[in-house]
Amino acid sequence: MTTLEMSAKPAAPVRAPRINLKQEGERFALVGAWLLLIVIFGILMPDSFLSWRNFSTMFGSQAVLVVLTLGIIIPLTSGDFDLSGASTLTMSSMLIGVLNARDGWGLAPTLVIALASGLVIGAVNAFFVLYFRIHSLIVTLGVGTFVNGLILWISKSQTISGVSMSLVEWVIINRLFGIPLAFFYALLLAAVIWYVLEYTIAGRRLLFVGRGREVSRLNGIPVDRVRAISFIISGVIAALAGVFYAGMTGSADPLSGLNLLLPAFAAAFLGATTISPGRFNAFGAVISVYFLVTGITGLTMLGADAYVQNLFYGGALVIAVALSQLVRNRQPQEFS
Amino acid sequence: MTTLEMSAKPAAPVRAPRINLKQEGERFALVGAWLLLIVIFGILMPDSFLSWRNFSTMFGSQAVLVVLTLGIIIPLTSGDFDLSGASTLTMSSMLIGVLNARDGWGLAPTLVIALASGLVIGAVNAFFVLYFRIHSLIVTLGVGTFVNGLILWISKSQTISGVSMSLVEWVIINRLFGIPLAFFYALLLAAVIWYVLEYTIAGRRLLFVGRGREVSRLNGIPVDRVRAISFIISGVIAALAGVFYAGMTGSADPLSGLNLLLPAFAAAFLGATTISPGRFNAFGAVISVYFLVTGITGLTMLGADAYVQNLFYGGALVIAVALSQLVRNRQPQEFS
Amino acid sequence: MSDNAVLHLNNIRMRFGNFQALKGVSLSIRRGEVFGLLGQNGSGKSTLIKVLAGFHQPEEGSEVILWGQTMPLPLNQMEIKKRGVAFVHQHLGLIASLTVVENMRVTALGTRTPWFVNWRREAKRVAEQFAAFGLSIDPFATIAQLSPVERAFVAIVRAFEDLKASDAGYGGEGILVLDEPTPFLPAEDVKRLFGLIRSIVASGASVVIVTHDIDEVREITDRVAVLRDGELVDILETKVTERQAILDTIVGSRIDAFAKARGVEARPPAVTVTGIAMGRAAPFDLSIGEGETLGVTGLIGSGFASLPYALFGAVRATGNMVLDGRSIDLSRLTPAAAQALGLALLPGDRLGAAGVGSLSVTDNITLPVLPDHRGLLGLDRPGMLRTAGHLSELHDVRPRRPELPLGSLSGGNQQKVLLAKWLQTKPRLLLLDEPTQGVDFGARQQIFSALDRAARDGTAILCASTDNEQLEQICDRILVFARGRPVVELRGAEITRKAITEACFYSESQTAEAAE
Amino acid sequence: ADPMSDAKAIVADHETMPVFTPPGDAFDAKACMAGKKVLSIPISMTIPFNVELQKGMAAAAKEVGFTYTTWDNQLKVDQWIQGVSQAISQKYDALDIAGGLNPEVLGPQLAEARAAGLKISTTHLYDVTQDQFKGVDYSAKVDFSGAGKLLAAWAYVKTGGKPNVLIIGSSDVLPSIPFVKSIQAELKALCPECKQKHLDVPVSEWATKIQPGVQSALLADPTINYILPIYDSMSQFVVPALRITGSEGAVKIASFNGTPFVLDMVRENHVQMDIGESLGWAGYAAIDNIMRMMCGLPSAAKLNVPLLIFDERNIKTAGIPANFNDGYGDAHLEGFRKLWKLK
Ligand SMILES: Nc1ncnc2c1ncn2[C@@H]1O[C@H](COP(=O)(O)OP(=O)(O)OP(=O)(O)O)[C@@H](O)[C@H]1O
Ligand SMILES: Nc1ncnc2c1ncn2[C@@H]1O[C@H](COP(=O)(O)OP(=O)(O)OP(=O)(O)O)[C@@H](O)[C@H]1O
Ligand SMILES: [Mg+2]
Ligand SMILES: [Mg+2]
Repeated sequence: MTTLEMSAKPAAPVRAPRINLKQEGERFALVGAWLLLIVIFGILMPDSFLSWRNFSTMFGSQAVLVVLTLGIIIPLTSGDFDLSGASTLTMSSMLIGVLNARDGWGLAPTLVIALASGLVIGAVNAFFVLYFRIHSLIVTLGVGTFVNGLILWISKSQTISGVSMSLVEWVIINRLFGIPLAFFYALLLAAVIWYVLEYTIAGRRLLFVGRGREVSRLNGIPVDRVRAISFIISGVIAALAGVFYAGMTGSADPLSGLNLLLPAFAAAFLGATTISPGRFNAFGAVISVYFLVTGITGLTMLGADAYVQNLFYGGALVIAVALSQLVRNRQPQEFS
Repeated sequence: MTTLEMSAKPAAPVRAPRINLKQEGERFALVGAWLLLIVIFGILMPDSFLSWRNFSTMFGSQAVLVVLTLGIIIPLTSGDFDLSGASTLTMSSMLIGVLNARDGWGLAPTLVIALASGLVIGAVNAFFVLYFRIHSLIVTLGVGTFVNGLILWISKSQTISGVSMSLVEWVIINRLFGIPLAFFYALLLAAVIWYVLEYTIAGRRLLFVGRGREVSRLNGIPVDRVRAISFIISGVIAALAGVFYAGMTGSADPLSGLNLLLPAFAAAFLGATTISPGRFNAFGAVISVYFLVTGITGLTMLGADAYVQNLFYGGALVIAVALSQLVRNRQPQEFS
Repeated sequence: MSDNAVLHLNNIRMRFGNFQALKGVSLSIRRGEVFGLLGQNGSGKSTLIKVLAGFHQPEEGSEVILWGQTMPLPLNQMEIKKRGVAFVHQHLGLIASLTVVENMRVTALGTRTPWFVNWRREAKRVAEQFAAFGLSIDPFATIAQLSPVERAFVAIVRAFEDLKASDAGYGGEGILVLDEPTPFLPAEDVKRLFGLIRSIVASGASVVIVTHDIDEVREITDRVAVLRDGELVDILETKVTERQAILDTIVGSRIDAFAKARGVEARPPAVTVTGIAMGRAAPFDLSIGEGETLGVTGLIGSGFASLPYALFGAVRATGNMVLDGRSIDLSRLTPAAAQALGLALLPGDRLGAAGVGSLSVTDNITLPVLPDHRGLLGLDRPGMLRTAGHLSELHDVRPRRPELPLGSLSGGNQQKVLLAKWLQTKPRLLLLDEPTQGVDFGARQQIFSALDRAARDGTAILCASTDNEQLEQICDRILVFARGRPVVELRGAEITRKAITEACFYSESQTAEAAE
Repeated sequence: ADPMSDAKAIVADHETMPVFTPPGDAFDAKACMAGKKVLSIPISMTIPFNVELQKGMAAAAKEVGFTYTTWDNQLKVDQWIQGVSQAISQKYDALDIAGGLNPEVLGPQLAEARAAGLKISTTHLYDVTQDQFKGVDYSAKVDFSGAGKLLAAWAYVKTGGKPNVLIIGSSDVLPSIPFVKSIQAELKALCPECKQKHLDVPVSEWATKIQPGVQSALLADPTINYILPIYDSMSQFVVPALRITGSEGAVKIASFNGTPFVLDMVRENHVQMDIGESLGWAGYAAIDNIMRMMCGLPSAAKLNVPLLIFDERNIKTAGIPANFNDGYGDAHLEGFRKLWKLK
């Protein structure tokens, strides 16, 4: 045995304490960017932009998008895409239009049917994804398109107005601190989802399934059941977003809701860079929606052209994520 | 001393890959479904549907979608999403509208600029995805939205007509066997992509990068470069699709091209269930596009209501994939 | 069947598609014994365990009797867990991107309030549990941040906790099932693990352990069952059975261990590395002769494991390497450049870093030699298939169907494919990281002789491993690392399993003293 | 003159039940259309407006007795192209581009159709002040600028001569530029010092941009007292903006199209006024112009359909729930039949 020269290096120090500034910076970077936007627009338009009415309007009017985003982050967490969310939303609001406004059903049975439609769509998605083992992207794209067809059919392509005023009141007219109730429903839902994902075993199982299907199965997690439930919950929440949509517009039309799909995905992914970076999370999604809408609102108030909104939206999305990546030293994001 | 007596059974000869019926069935199921559709509509409308003109129009008018789909399967193969494809297409066709039709540039420099726009958009996508290590979904969604803003800006939201007739001629007026040339360009591109993916080293590398980033890196494949190139090629091909779009419509409008995004993804994923099941592949994409459009065209000719088209599109997508999964015993699909 | 059996497995049959993985295996586990499960790769050990875990559903007629009660088919995973059977699966069953406490708690039994989890308190409890085993692992670290040993411990501690939380656990009983827990562990930790196993067996519980290491088997088990091709071949009392007899039973016929003809003559250096430094350790020099096989080893964390990656440009390192008279700056080296220079790296993580499971054997095996398969019309696909077929034959890859996806081969066969991939390039320097981890005895000997052939053709080999038996069998020279640099060199006749083990501990304690 | 009485005169012109004024000389439609085939490609059959317009056109064609086909589609360029191809291969005599579809996007295809001997018309696309695309033979233009004037006058009257108007336009829709311009010009003429604002939202972004845009405008300028979304389908996004900013009641809405759901909103008092055009009537007028093209008669100056104001006064006549055709009377049926010498 030949002993080579020995080195004398002290042992590596124990791991540093956990709460570090950088990590906190990463978590709250987007919140900071949001505040910055508010300050800038506030300086430019101290009267109109900084009014409580402006904020209450912003908060209230984006509740639908927030709810839809909250819906899709659930399958995203368990590793599936739900591209049918916007179609479910539109279906649910159209059912309210058809049953309540056109055919004169009472509000309660109408809402039950509307939410049930979300459950059914979620179940159909789950069936095709899980029984046939098809990629969720293609199933939900197909099912979404099919549902769009159903919507056109039941609505005869018409916009239907005259949704029960009591729904409208409970969504957008009645207020707390001047903010329409819809905002608080969305916030409540975000809190519930946050709690479930963070503080219950069920929520963490969702995350486990999303990060490793085989490993989860090996550990006794009923993976298929978890994925099916997450599709169904996503469907029901999207249908709930549809209820709020009908309540907000007081009407239902067969197409406009579909435009919320990409904004919802954008908010979900942007939200995953904040609060709990690297995980789809409820309050991250909420903040992303309001960050983006604050920019758009400010620009509109300044009288910017429509295209500027697109420039801001696309630019802000990419830049915000890029900055948050800089903060975390450009480690690759792993969501699923 | 080297004593190694294996209990080995006598070495079996290398078995030639068995051509088995089931596998071939899996490969050509979608082609069969397509033929079936043609037969059904042919029986229902022997004169109008089975006319050569109908087919030539179908082949010609879908060339744009085929080219766009071929563009996005390249980053899909290397494991990235490119949601900015439809925006690139629209940008390229709008540049042709603005430069050639409105400002009177010659065709050649216009085309160079149009294709260059695709290259630039692809490069921007690649930069944000690779330098900042952001998920491709969010980058391409953001960049796509930004490009949409640019399109509205340079076009002032207007449709611009009067694109050079020589472009129009070379795309849609001149014909071979009665089919507009655009179809043959698309076919040629599909053949090139098929060849590159199957028979070149570059194509193999793309596939390896998509299936295992770390494996590729350790096998000496410059992963980042491969991904960057695949974004750029995707951008250029999408821009080429835009050139065909401008040639086909003789005009450019700021919005309609954007509707091609979801159909292109649907075709890419459906195409991955046929010809080379389990891999995004060029001819699979071509067949998917024509399978879906044959159904839509037949229904339109039958005078079916608009919503029936959605029902068919969504239903066919899911059912076709589900059947192909049944053929392969419902093994999970792994694309990336 | 013995009277005090806690678990009977009767006529277990399991099929995957048209492949019969288990062909009617029957065995029983007694109270308070350590039961070994042996067999070649792919003989069905993990499958049997996964059937017991309820992960795979066995065919009709199979019977699982736990504490005298027949478990209804399909088996319910949670039910089995609750009744006191806890598992450490072969690949540990941990999610790398999640934290230790999440991995410990989410799938564990006995989380008292599933509707409210206080993660801080759970982390404290987890830390206490680790402390009871003398471990200090940060509960909030992600699994990916841990070393392989620490990961193994997380999985093992989790299984212990499951056992304690189960119904049977309250009575101090239960069955702990360990599927190859030791390849990750250095000798010292294997000892600790065995100490642990003995202590729980003493409390009345039973342990089932799968391993390929015959010495471990002889040290810890009371009885062993040997599987071959999905059938139970024999059940042996360890105490009264010879080492060679066990080996022969496993393989089904006699296989002699590969023995290297060690040359002692000085060889011209193929590679000379000067001033290499990885991480914060001080730089050192190193050279490997032509046709020489150099082993690098040490305790886990001593820094030897990243050496192959550093020389290949796959991890950050500084220093200089001279190869064929050319000088290469390691800080600028990339894997692509390294490959062009005639280096080859076979990473330890088979399907995560070495090959792609969803692509065919042909695709994987021809990746580094694609330029040779270029024909006039692009890649010669039939030619590639032929090449893959020949290589499969040469390296005895089974089944010999190169069009199958790599992932559907057994671990040993995957390893043969991946080794064949690099050997065909006739590399100047072949870098190996645990080349036979989890590979059965017979396949190992085949891999060793393939390596030896390459060495005799002039390839220099660097093999990083903690498997002392393997090092003894193939190395001409061994460097033992401590604190990031080599501290002991063994050569020629000095190389024995015992000497390597001693060197590892000796060097570690010496460097620790020197540091004080 | 006094702007208020000017404005009131404009409004009054459109408050009476419409009467039929012939757009040109009478002709024997049955004779000249015998055996003729017309294919109409609407922009999209998912838009109710187009569905109803096509119904009207089909009814008129049936009365005259020639083949009339609607090419059902969903706003897809390739479907439009298929439609043109179908018209050529099935030997149609005329091709109609209907309901807002811009023929420029079909330039090459229309040229081919023309070469194959088809006549080409557009229906309900251009404003009367706009020139048609050179690839088109006849166009049934719509009096959007008249509607614009009317909207401006209405807002002026209803705000007691002090309008502060938010106009919502959509520059990517071809006629909306003259439409918006005429509103702006009329407002300027009536009240040169009054404020006005134009919010321009592309069609594909109506659902996501109108509501926030209106909210921002209202918050930035709380003195806005009238909103003129130029197309009905915009109003469903304006109403929630008013609700959420608490401006409902204080800020009124008037729009154009006579779409049933907006008429319902007029009845329920969410929208103050809607300018309607009977789509049954418009269908007959469109067929009239197509037949003029086929029979070699000069084109009508504009789509011969009157604009009618629906407000609380007459909204009940539009039906409960409202539809596209009630409330306008049926003077057109008699009128067109006579014009076409059907009786
Ligand atoms: N996932 C799978 N899909 C399809 N076939 C498989 C799969 N896994 C294994 N097989 C097949 O099962 C058969 C048995 O292979 P097995 O792994 O048992 O080989 P082996 O003789 O045990 O090799 P070794 O001893 O080297 O581990 C082979 O034909 C193999 O291809
Ligand atoms: N999910 C599966 N699908 C198909 N075949 C499988 C599957 N899992 C295992 N097999 C096959 O079953 C056989 C037994 O595998 P198993 O994992 O039980 O072997 P093992 O004895 O644990 O081997 P090792 O020592 O390598 O861990 C192998 O041929 C393997 O390829
Ligand atoms: Mg095996
Ligand atoms: Mg095993």
